[in-house]
Amino acid sequence: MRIRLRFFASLRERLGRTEEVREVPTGATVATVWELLKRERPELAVLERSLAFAVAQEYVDKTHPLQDNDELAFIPPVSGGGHD
Amino acid sequence: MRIRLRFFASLRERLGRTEEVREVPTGATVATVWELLKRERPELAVLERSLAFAVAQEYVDKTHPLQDNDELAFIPPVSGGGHD
Amino acid sequence: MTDTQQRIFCKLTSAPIDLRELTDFVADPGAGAMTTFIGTTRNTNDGRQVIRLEYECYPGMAEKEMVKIAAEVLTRWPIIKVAMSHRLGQVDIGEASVAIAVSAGHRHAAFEACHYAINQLKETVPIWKKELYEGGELWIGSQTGTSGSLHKVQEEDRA
Amino acid sequence: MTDTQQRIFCKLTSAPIDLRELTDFVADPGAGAMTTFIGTTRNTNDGRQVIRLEYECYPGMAEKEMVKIAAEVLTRWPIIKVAMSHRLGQVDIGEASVAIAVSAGHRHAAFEACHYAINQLKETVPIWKKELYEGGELWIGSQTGTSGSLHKVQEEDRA
Repeated sequence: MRIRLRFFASLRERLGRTEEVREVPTGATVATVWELLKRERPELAVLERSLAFAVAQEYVDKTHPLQDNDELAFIPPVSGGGHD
Repeated sequence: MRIRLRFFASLRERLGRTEEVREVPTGATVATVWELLKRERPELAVLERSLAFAVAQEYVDKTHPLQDNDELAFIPPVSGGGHD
Repeated sequence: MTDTQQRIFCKLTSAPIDLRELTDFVADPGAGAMTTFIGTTRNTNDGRQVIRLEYECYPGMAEKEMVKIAAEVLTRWPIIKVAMSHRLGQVDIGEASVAIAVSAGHRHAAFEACHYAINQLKETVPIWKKELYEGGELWIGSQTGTSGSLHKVQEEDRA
Repeated sequence: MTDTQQRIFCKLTSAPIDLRELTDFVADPGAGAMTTFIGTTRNTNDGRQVIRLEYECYPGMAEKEMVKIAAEVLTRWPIIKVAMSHRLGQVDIGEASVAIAVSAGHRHAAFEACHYAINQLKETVPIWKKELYEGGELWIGSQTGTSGSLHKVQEEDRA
């Protein structure tokens, strides 16, 4: 199945791209995709602790099962607002 | 000695005046003047519980001794601000 | 940090309150947070249909008590500037009676200082409001109502 | 009381934030209190001389998360209306990054709801800021600094 991946902020800059579409096996979860990315880019492992995930623009945990055409976003620690 | 009395809000309306200058004996306190007013207008007694006093524009208690030319203000419960 | 007087703005005015005047005063390049409070005239109060409010103050003392509150919040919280403005005379429904603005490095102090300032203003500043409502008028905070039926002390939200 | 959607205003904008737009939205004849919060860009942060900030968001999800917060505060406190606006792109020193306005019958609820809304916004809304300072740049909230010497997670004031 096809999953659209979206990258923001520090992760976007590290990867040098804002999004990509990836083929993943049926039954894949958020964790499956994240492990795949880490295998390609081992330096991403340091983000593990602080990263959140959203599918269809809703926060999910790593065990969330993906469906064909899902949009999966990787969310670095958010920092909206001023210096307050 | 001469004391200027100032009246505000509900007390101003009850007395029908905003201020007056009164002769009081040396050694008079805020309480002395208040008792004098109550003697003249017994219906003021109901305000006793809620009234505050200021001399020279500073809150004082009833035992505060007055000096010649002091300004003594009778302060009904304050209610600045909106309906909040 | 500049001295205390330059960090305080207090005003009593019979003109409509201009929130922008207060936020402009407290704005500061070192501020990360600004909070404001605006107290307005509700169309109903305690079941009465309110027509308008009328404010009076003890001139001189009212300003002094406002400045005392401002100076106190500057010492109690790490805030940068504080501004407060209170209206006098007739205030129509929906219009602001009072506004307060506080700037600070961080938001927690800005919220606490602003909340404390309005609570104190309502406790200590010699300003009074008379509510004109359908059927009568009433000095809020006093026991006196011209309708003759209102004898309880008005309890404001002190929380 | 009108339905929830009519009591909420949320906006992401690359134009300067207009506080008046928010206070006009939340103004209501039934309101006795209005609180606002403005988060601004400080000239220093954690010892760094800040030049400016740059904000990006996850379009769509950022708006949804803002609306969720607004809807939550409407259920948790007796407030009338809530409005929030967050800026995107470049924001200079002293300019507002975010503003929130809340109207309520009474001030206590207005302060609490406004404070909660900004706390939640900083926790859950997918918006990120990059700080450009003298000597480098840094994604606040991340471990990545281009100066190579900044590896700690930035701790914001969560209080």
